[in-house]
Amino acid sequence: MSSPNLLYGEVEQELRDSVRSLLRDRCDWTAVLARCESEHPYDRQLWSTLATDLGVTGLLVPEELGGAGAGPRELAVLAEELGSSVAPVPLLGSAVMATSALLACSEASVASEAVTTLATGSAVGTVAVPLTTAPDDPFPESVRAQDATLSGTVPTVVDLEVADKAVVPAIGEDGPGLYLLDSSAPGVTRTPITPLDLTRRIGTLELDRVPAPRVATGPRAERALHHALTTAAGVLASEQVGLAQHCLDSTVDYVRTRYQFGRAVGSFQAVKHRLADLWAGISTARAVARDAADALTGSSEEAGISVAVAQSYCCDLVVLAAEEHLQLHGGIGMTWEHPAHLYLGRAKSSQLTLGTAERHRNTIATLGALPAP
Amino acid sequence: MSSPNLLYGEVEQELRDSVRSLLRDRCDWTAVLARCESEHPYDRQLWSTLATDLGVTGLLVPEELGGAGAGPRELAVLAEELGSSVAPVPLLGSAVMATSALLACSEASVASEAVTTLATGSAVGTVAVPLTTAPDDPFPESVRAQDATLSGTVPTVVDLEVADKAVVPAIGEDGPGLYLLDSSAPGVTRTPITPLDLTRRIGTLELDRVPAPRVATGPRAERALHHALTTAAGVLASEQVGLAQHCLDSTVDYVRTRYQFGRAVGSFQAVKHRLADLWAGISTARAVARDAADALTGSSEEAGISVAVAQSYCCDLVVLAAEEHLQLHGGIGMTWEHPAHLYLGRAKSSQLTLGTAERHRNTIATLGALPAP
Amino acid sequence: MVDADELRTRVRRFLSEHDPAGTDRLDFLRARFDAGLAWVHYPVGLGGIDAPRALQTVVDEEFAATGAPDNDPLTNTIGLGMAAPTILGHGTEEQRRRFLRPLWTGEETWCQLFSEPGAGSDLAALSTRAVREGDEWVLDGQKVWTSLAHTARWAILVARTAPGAPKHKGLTYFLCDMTDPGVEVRPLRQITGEAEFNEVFLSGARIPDSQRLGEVGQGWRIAMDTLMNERVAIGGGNTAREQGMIGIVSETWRQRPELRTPGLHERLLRLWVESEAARVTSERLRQQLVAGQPGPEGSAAKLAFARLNQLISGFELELLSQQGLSYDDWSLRRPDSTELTSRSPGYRYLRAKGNSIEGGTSEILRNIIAERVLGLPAEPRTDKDVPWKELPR
Amino acid sequence: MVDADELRTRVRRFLSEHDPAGTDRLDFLRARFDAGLAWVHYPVGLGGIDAPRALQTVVDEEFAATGAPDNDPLTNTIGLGMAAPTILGHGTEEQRRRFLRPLWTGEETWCQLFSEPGAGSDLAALSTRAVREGDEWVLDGQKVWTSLAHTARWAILVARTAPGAPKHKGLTYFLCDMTDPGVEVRPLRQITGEAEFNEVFLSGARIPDSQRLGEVGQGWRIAMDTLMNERVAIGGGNTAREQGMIGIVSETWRQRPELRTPGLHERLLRLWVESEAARVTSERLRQQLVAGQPGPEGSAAKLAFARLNQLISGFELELLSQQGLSYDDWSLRRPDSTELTSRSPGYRYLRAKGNSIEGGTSEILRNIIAERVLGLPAEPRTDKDVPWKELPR
Repeated sequence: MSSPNLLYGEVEQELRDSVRSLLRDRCDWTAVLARCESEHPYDRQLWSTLATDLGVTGLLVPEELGGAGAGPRELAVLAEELGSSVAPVPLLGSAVMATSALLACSEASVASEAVTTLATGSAVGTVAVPLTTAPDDPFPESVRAQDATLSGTVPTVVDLEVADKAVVPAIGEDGPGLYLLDSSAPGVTRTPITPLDLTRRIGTLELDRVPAPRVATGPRAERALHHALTTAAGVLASEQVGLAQHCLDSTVDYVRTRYQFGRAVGSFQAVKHRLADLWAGISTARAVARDAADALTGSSEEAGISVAVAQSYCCDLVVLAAEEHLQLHGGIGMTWEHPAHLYLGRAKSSQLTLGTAERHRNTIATLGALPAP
Repeated sequence: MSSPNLLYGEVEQELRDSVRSLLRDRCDWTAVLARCESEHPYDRQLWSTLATDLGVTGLLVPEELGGAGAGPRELAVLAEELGSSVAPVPLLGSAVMATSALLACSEASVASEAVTTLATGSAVGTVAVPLTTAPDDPFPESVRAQDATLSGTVPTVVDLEVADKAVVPAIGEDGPGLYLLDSSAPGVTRTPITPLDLTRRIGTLELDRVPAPRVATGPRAERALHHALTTAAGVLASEQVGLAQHCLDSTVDYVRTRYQFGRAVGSFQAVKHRLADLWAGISTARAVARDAADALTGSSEEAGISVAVAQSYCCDLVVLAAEEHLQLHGGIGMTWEHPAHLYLGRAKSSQLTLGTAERHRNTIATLGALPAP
Repeated sequence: MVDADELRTRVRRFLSEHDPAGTDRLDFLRARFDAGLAWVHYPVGLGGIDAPRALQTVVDEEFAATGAPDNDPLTNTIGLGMAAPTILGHGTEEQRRRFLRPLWTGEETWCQLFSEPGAGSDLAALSTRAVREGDEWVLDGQKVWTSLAHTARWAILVARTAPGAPKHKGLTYFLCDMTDPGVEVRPLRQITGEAEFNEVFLSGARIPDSQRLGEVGQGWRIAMDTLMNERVAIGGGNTAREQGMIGIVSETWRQRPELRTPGLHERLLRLWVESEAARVTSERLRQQLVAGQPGPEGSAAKLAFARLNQLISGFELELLSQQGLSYDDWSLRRPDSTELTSRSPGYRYLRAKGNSIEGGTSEILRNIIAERVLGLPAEPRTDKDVPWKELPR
Repeated sequence: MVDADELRTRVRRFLSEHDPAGTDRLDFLRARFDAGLAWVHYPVGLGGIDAPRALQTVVDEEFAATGAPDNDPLTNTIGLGMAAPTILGHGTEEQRRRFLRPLWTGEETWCQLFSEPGAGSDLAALSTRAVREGDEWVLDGQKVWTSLAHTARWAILVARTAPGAPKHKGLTYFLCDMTDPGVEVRPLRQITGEAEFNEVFLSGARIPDSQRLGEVGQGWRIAMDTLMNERVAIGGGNTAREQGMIGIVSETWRQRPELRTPGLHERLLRLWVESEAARVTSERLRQQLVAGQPGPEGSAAKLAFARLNQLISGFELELLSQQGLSYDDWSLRRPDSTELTSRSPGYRYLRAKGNSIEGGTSEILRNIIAERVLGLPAEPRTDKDVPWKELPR
């Protein structure tokens, strides 16, 4: 086994710089906060710019399908930056989950056509599973496929309210299948759920005899879904690293300039030690997130354990970072007019997203031969 | 349910004062350290003085049987003080475990006679179970009783090398029974185990057809053993409180007088906050240990949950206290010629003694109706 | 000294003379105050009879048993817990007579104008100015995190009267009329979406010198007394097992077996043990107070409360899984009181974050324990003897 | 600049001229040194050829592959890791030529006389005195926690030469002959029972001025360079999964199913993830160093190493239950090296406690991260400009 590449390459640094520069102009936190109580909680225009000007909504997608022909490593860098700004865009549902799932079904021409629309930003996608689904969970059974139509209900589907397409796992007469749903079709009901995370929305998808083409079936459908969820869990780790790093940086800035008792708060040793520990945690999170992103470029066996390590580490670390961010800002962090709560909502929700730490540790128990009693 | 009395009464304070004064004279740490590598690791003379001058080796024993006619609350205060000095005396085996077990069998005259010898300090006792046995563990089956003799092996029996008597749980033809062993009888082999805790010794007891009278049988034997182990686990919590308090006090003294960077180490905020947290933990430990001691004066149902809460809290807290004691003493604490390692050895071993925290939490799951998945 | 039996007798005599059902609520409360049965440890004539403080529960229980109206203490927690003892301790005889009776009966409620955007943990750094003009003081500045400011009739307030003096020595304590036109109250929206607290802007607000509490320049010492009373009020409480957050998640655990996993079980039991241990610790503190051995465990109790509330509410979201991704209502509104059980788990999670900040941050409480309980040396201070106006901010 | 291929060629040429099997061990090592293939990043003539440091592994692997004798680096870690770079950086040409060659070949091993009973984290407070007498310095004082002192031929040593100067400015750095009659080495028994370290008593020990390293009064700056090299030496390492403590307990878990409980399983997996994460973090650090982007993660790696070793060794005793109550051997002896796997779990538990103290306490490491990495302000210092002899101790 050769060593994974845990650093950022030059192309990745350039990608980071251009995304960061765009977000600085278009996605400062006052804009994010104002948007989250508006009628349009997602910033569709920002997503379009990311697609057309930077070409980063299709990083996973080969060039011949209209994408950037990059891969999970580059997608992870994008996720870091979007996480750092809690950008209200459908990264997870569209550019990660739906794109991965459809790419794994690309023998079906309808699937590869759909991938192109997602890659170019002309459509937004998602995968119709509860957002808490872990990669190793059994294939979902809440939607039934019969007579080429889908019926059933799926709660907490990510990015649902802006999704034009949804990849729907369903059980047909001949077993598991993935179907490509057009969300404007008759029989589709999408009901938003008031979210804890104001910058990433969820909703309940109800399907009543909705026609939808099948894009994969049997073991291939199971593999495609597993692949999409593993990729998403791995990329989410990088999003969490970006968010945690933002929380640390913002806290360090604050405690250097906030004075109490005639001293900068950041000169108090207990504060310093907490931030030093947090910094060490984020350094570690960055290493395992890079490892997961790198492993996703390889075989699924290698990716399994790396993603499980990264998620089980990062999903708790990001909550610690957001909680320290809040606490060390004191009263000001507890106000609505400070962005700390946006970061906390994203961090805490992301802890439950795509499998809790315990769920990922169970994967490790299996893959690492450390059986439960 | 009336409120438990969580304070120390006047009699308890007087008991504490007289024990503390004796230990100051007779059991300073240099003496304990010197003894622990000698041929006589237990201080039998100190135990005799505790018996004859202070009359505290039989606190649980009624006056008519030669004891002090006190109870678990007073015994817990004694345990705090002996724990505070890591005194090398057979408190746990003799004054707690063997005494409780024999008192619960006092219908048998041989049992009540034995209790008197333990109460007056003329003999030392123990209970022949592995020291890690939890109160709710099944009745031990490693010793068989046949034809009025005992055969079998019991590892990690506490205070074994100084025990004149041992209460032995054994399985006879008619089920569980408790037997009163004379450790000088032929067929008895006692092999010391090199202990992590240099101030509380353990050994392996081997029995080869040793005659021993039965003092309880069937459910009565099971109840007596359960009672002895529950009492011991509850009293151990107070010993842990005494030890933890010593560790805190000694650390506070040290950091007030140790200067680095031109300041007392105890003026550094990270050190202060750790000690503040430890102090809060010990305050809590003291409250639950008092609650357990008080509950042991009542019904066994009440005692069950209080003892489980006390042990599951105190057995981890005492390790934290001993570890902080070591770490905050810096290099000096890492040397043999400093008592920190005696406290650490006792603390860590006591964490495994009479059931780990997880074992006691399982008891709470049962009694508190919080079932496992 | 009065004992419990005598107190019971007095209450019964009072009740025989004032039928709780037949007397106007306010008349009943005023009469109870005048009979010295309001707060029995207060002096005669000010609502008490100089009885031991521990006997208050005897009186309260007697009145409660007859269904007598109470003074609705939850609507005036700051008045009863903080303003009253401070006025008693530092007020003039006129101030005590003017303020304590309507305060106790609930006719006049109170809030506290201490914290400022630039003075949180370091209260002595506050910068609201009070300038003397004749018989009045004119106030300018901003206060923050003021609960009940939008309903309170009066406020206890600390302001800077001598900016050239060292920070702790230039402060003065006032009783501020919240209906003064120079006082503006604005809701302060929190991370939960609601506005439980307020910002209070003082723009030329006027306070007569007769409403100054204590001497000019003594504000810091008096404010410390006020806050000490806050800590006493927070501690204590003889509660049953599984109250509060731990009760909520224990019930969820029992009722929803499908949510259970081994890891969550382990964590639930740890939290249950810690909650139970915290409860027993508070009970021990209560017994110490009753026995006249006040211990310093009150600060530890608040530390544990904050820590456990945060851990358990975070655990609850993980336990609930999908449901933990949602929230009930983000809209800006005024909560009636902090009703943890009626709101969603997400609300509990966010609201608990404030527990380690409000009423003394966990960091400050640890400093207090380290210095006052353990006797560890204070850190080097550079801000104590310098004129306030020259301090870095 | 030399590249890897050229280095390989050089090694092969050297090997063709010096048959590892047919040459005396010491002659072989001296020749390797003289060929500049000892530490390739050192200057020509001092064991190197000014090559990039990262290429050292290429050379070491080439030599190892042929079974050539090495310089037994574990017996001289302080010499190789700390004394050598300091002598190279601050020594005179004579000192470099005198000391580096026998140091590298292992003919002369080294120890470090820095720490004192009164100067641990605060090394600059040390009080060992060095007084000049003609061409010599006379030393009196006590050093502690000295590993290898009982086998070392030389020591790097810092002593106070100007007690009237501020603490950091009155120190001078020396190379001390351990065979001097004024140097006494006593074993220092640790909490494990063994004596891995020593106390060193200096009673009129004499050091010629030619063995002073750097200028008088420059000792602090040079000592900092030495310790920086220690930190670099601690980081790095491209290790496999489940090395060290986590490998030991994972194997126990696999082989002894009767010990398993749900709570222990949860903890084992958490520790496994943290250990694996720490391993990947060290690997990332290594890649950064190789790529010439040295990161500050080294301090974090040591913090994590100490924390995990302590947690896992404590966990091991709980996992083992009864066996965790026992110890292997308390007798006072000199360990060959720190052989964690050959000793009992109790030994591992006690030995790991030192990990957060030796080589920089975890508290000091957190200060370093906070100030040097995060740029947080230093705490107020009162000891920097005061004459050392007037400081409280």
